Amino acid sequence: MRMLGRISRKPWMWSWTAAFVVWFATIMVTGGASTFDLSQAALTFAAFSIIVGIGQMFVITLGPGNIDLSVPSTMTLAGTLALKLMEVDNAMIVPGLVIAMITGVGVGVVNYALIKALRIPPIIATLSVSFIVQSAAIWTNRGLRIKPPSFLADFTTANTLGVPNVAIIALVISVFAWFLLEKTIYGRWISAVGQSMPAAKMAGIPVDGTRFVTYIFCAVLASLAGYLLACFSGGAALNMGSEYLLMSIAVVVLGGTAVAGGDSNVPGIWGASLFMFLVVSMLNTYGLGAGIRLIMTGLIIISVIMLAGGRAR
Amino acid sequence: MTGDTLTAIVEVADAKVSFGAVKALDGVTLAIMPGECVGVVGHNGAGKSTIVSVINGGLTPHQGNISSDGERLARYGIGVARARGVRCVFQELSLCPNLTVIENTRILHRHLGGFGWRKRARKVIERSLDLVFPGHGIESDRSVGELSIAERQMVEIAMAFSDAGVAPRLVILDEPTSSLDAGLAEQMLGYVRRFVDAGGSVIFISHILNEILTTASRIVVMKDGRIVADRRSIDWTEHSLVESMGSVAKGEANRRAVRDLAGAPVVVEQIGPGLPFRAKRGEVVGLAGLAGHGQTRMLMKLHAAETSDWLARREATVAFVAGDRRLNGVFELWSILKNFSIGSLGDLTNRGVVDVAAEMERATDWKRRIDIRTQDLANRILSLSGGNQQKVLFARALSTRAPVVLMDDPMRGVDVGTKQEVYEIIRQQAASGRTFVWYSTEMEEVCLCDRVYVFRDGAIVAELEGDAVTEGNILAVSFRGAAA
Amino acid sequence: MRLTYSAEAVRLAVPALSLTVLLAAVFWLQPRAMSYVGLNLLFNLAVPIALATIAQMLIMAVNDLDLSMGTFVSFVACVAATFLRDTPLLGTLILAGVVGVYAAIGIVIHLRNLPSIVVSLGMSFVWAGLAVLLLPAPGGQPPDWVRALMTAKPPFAPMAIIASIVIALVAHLLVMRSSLGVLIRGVGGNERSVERAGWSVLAARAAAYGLAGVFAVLAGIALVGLTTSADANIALRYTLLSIAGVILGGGEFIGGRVSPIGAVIGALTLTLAGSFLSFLRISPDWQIGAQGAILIIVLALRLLLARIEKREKAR
Amino acid sequence: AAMPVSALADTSGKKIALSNNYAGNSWRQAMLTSWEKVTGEAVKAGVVAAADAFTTAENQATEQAAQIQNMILQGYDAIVLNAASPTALNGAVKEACDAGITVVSFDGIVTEPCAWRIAVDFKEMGRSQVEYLSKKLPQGGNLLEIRGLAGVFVDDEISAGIHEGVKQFPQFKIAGSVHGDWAQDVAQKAVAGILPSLPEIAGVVTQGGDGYGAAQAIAAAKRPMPIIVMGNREDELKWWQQQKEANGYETMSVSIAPGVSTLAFWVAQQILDGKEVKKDLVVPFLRIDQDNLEQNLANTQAGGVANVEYAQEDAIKVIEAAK
Ligand SMILES: Nc1ncnc2c1ncn2[C@@H]1O[C@H](COP(=O)(O)OP(=O)(O)OP(=O)(O)O)[C@@H](O)[C@H]1O
Ligand SMILES: Nc1ncnc2c1ncn2[C@@H]1O[C@H](COP(=O)(O)OP(=O)(O)OP(=O)(O)O)[C@@H](O)[C@H]1O
Ligand SMILES: [Mg+2]
Ligand SMILES: [Mg+2]
Repeated sequence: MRMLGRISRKPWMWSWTAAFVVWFATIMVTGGASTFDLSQAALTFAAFSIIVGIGQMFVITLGPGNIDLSVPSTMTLAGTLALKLMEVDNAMIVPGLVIAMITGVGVGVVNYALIKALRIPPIIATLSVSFIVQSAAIWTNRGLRIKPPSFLADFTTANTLGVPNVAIIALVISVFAWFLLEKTIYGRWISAVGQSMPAAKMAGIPVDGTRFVTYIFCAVLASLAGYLLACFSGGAALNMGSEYLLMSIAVVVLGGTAVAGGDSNVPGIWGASLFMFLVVSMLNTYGLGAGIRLIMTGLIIISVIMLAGGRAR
Repeated sequence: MTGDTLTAIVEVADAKVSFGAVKALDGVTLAIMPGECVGVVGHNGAGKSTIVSVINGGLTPHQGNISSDGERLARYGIGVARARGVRCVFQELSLCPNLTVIENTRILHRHLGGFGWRKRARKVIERSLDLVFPGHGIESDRSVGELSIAERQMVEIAMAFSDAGVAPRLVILDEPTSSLDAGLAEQMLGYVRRFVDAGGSVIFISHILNEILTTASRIVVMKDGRIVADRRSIDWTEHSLVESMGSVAKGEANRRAVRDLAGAPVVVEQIGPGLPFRAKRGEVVGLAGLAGHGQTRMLMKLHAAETSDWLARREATVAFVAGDRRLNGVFELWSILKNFSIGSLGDLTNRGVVDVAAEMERATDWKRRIDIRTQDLANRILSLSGGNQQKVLFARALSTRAPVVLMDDPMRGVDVGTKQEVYEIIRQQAASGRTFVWYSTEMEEVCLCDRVYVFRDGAIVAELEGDAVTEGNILAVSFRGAAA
Repeated sequence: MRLTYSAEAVRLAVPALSLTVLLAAVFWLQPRAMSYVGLNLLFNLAVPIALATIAQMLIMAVNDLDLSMGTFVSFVACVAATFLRDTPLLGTLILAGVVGVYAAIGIVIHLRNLPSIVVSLGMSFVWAGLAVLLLPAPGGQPPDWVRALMTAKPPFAPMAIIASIVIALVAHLLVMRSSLGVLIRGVGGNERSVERAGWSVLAARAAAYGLAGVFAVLAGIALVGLTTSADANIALRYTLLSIAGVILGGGEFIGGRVSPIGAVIGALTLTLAGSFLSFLRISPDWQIGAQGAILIIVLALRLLLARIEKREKAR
Repeated sequence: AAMPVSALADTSGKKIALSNNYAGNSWRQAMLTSWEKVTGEAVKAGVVAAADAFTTAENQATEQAAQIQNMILQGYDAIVLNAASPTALNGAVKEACDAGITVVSFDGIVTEPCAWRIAVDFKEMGRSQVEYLSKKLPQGGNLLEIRGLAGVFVDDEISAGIHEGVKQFPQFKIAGSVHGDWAQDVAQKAVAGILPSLPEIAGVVTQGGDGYGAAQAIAAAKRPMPIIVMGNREDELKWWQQQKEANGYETMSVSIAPGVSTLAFWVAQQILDGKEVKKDLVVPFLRIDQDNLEQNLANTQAGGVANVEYAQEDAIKVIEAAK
């Protein structure tokens, strides 16, 4: 019982509970027959939100006002450039990955340069950058969908022991992120910067270095997600990241990370990402129209945050 | 009530307040009569700020009752207290920095509204500022954020004494002079005396015992959530106060031993307007002068020169102890442990991974060394009283291996006993070669330094050394400007 | 009133200057814009944006952020193009009701101490859903009086300019001069001190949200007045535009530092920036990117001017 | 006599602008490319003085309205318009007409009476899909409907057509409906989410740009492949061709050709030339069937959309046909 009490105080508990409830409600429609397929689909698609969500979480942890709105266009540009470079050639997989990563680093550097040198608030700076990056994506291949190399296409859509490969990648990244946050000095630094920049500075923390690395980390994860998504869905599309703008923010906050910064939560992102996928599936399954579906999604998000994030004053 | 006995403005009977396991108030009974100034002293965490919150209506005691003007009030709250003329200056500054002084006045006085309130509010606050701090020079349409910390404190004090319809009858001052220099503090104390003579009441909390002794008509000593002594102030001496608070007075033992540092190498240097700043190895250098004349800026410069915002130094060369701990001291979400260790993580990590055992060991050691009052280092930092939080910040800086420690008026709100312990640690560490640069608004601390730079208008105007470091000399230079 | 060299004045000088520079550039590129009709064409779509920006500013004044502004304005536009025209009474009731909902959101956020970003993110789905239910396909028509108001041709200055000035003045009086405005900004600056002075922070926050709701409703109505019909996605970009407008106008995300006149100027600047770009005739590939670049340039200008300002002050 | 020579003389000083509200998918990119190609030649040949393309940063009616207002200020003689909303731009379009500007809308058309409309019968596009399926699957079955972006005119029209078709052929039943936002990855995700709870699916009716995503999701779920109506994207056609070769898979593909922007350009040019043109013109949608698949695929750029570009004569033909 006390154990239960302790767990219910964990901020990630709520997103997991919500995901489970929605999952259960969905499989009930087919009397449980769809359990395996649904779970597999959920893991597959949640994986992409998890990868971008973790990057966004690092940025949000940096404190109020820190947010990266360039995530969608970074995904698009990275996917586009990588697929263009690889040209359906299996031998080019690694160079493709490298170019995607370089894209991420580049976007991260520009983002932070604007934030730091021009003192533009992150929300506006990253928005502006996202426009430029989107243009760059249009310019590079004018919206043509190039197919991924066959090995990558197979790999990203396949399962290992019934677990989708992309979910395994997401898991590896999550563990790495968790380790960074909880065990390393870098994790302490981000959390300190997120709680109070002046205090972090006076405690001798390299504030700019920490923020710089974090913005790059976020953009690199977005690039990786873009690379994987482009391979998974059979080609990079100019609008393929657009969904992940609100999604990346939603999974972070639903997952129990403090929007005010300083406190992050990796397991919560999993719960929230699964939830965000499953809730759409559930409402689709129940055959509800787009209007009702949107309203329900909104109300569920609010209910979850009220249960999870609510602290009576 | 009989006609000839005065009734208390506010009377708290047997109040108990606890935060979790901490008993902040453990049965306190206190009555404030019209026309008296009650001084409250006690160690950090004794419950002084808590009793203030109870009287102010901001905190409802879990047990006990409150009466005012002879009436027992079942539903006592901020509104009721204010209507009865209770005003409060809180330990932390509590104005809205984005609003102007006038607008802050509007917020404070709920009944000032209606058409043309700006004019009225301006009159109210300017009159009060002129009364309490004649010659203050604060423009009331500047926003509070632009004022210096001392000016903000002045505004806050003047605000509490201002009269806009409901006259102040009981003004509570919780460490009001912590950011004021001697001159301003004296102005304020003078006004408090006049206010009390005119029939008003004041509760005055301070760690500067001299202020209390000269201003209060009655002094109450608190210890661990209880009142342990309550006497007229003429019956107290500094010595007896300290004794009843539970710490041993050390008196003149405070004076530093004269040391010869002529041969020691210079470890920090900063050249700006006025005299150059230099500090030698093992030296305790004081920054003095009136509050807000560039001392903090000098510390920031020294800090910025020795740290990088982009890359972590392998060996930190400076450590910093913040005075304004809410702003640049504590990390509010963190435990005491993490707040302590953040300064020395470089030593406690192995290839970037934090060694949790070493971290705990070092924290436990320092908890013992400077007596941080908590059962568990995993508790949140905010569960500590103000003074104890300050001790954590001290421990954070002192536990590093940095050869230079910068201190920005670090003893704000630290109790006498703790101060003595910290002084001792500073002395020891200086002897073993660490350099301290110490800005303080308290003369007693400045006099502990080997050498003192006096600031005026953002520049160093004088350097005093050895026996020349006296209150008289410093004041003379601060007020006269360029001398020496 | 004494002119002080206050932070507020500095806050305003910067956006005003960037607007002037941009306007000069537009006139230079396209002299035809320098006329009654030209100015109206340049600025009339800025009117709803200015209203939405004021709404966002009110929310930012209490340290919150509204990510549902765009969908909410879209929803209001849908209501205005349907109910408000067909059954004015019911339409008015609905709009009053949603203003109430806004105030209620403020109350919930305060009572449960919720992050406003998440709640408004959730609400953005709700408003979008309601709008889709109301108008599954674009359509509707604004009430005639709205259309008449938005296309009026007053003497001397075009409607767009007059409306912007009126909005700025009303918002300035409300937010900067009135007691309620002081209280709302006070909550943003230091919630505790407002509470300690005996005010209800809950009421202040509810008022800020309610007022924001009112301005957002006006934005939606003004928008249909200009576009002549509504759809569920019509104003989605207002969320980010309104935030950018507040920032361009010298407002800040936290600390209750806002400037209503600046916010209106910010909204005008953003609208003008779009026109400036189309007059430049950039290659279609880079037109989107140029919008980002111009945002960066205008904000960099802000920094530059603030620097000059600081140097002046230091002297 | 409408000789091209005289047309050349009359419109050589005229400026035409393209107002486009979205550039974020392959269809729109193909549309812009066709525009650039055809109008570029026309400008070089001196048919018109300028033909500039403008795209808004976000797919928003308000932004496009501002764009049109700017075009009025810039003094264009005609505006060719792919509108974000059929009605929300009416205010701006009216202002343009009042300023003496010819407005020709296509694909996303506007209802303002002063503008010309080159429309595709989206309803029929939806209905014909069900009709095709009824021929392939006379016994009927369950359909999965993939819709576009909620709240957008085209989505509503095509979906209405599909539902009309289901009414006409009651052996079909729509077992599930998801929004794929005309994007392969969104469609893939939505289909994967609903699929586990659906019974066996006989056909998938789509709106274009979503067929390949649906095929991927269905293949991943290891379900029997239903007849997926495609939307002329190269990846869809290619997948279809592979399936056709492997197991004789049969379907059809239908969408509006992105090159319709060039038809709109020529119509605008003809109007400027003083031609009498009816306000409502209709272009057929581009349909690909089992037999002409290979041929169409060969003509489609890798990663692009099957396309048809129009010449001045085509426009004249369309105008004549409408009379
Ligand atoms: N909000 C709170 N939550 C938990 N504990 C608290 C809180 N406020 C006060 N305490 C505890 O109550 C006790 C009394 O605190 P209080 O602030 O009244 O001390 P104080 O006498 O004012 O000390 P100082 O001189 O340091 O200001 C302390 O042990 C403190 O840790
Ligand atoms: N204000 C307070 N007063 C007294 N006790 C407190 C207070 N806040 C927390 N505690 C106690 O401290 C313990 C740990 O608190 P909490 O869970 O907030 O810290 P934590 O999560 O371990 O810190 P961190 O996140 O820095 O690791 C709990 O037992 C809690 O009851
Ligand atoms: Mg205290
Ligand atoms: Mg204290």
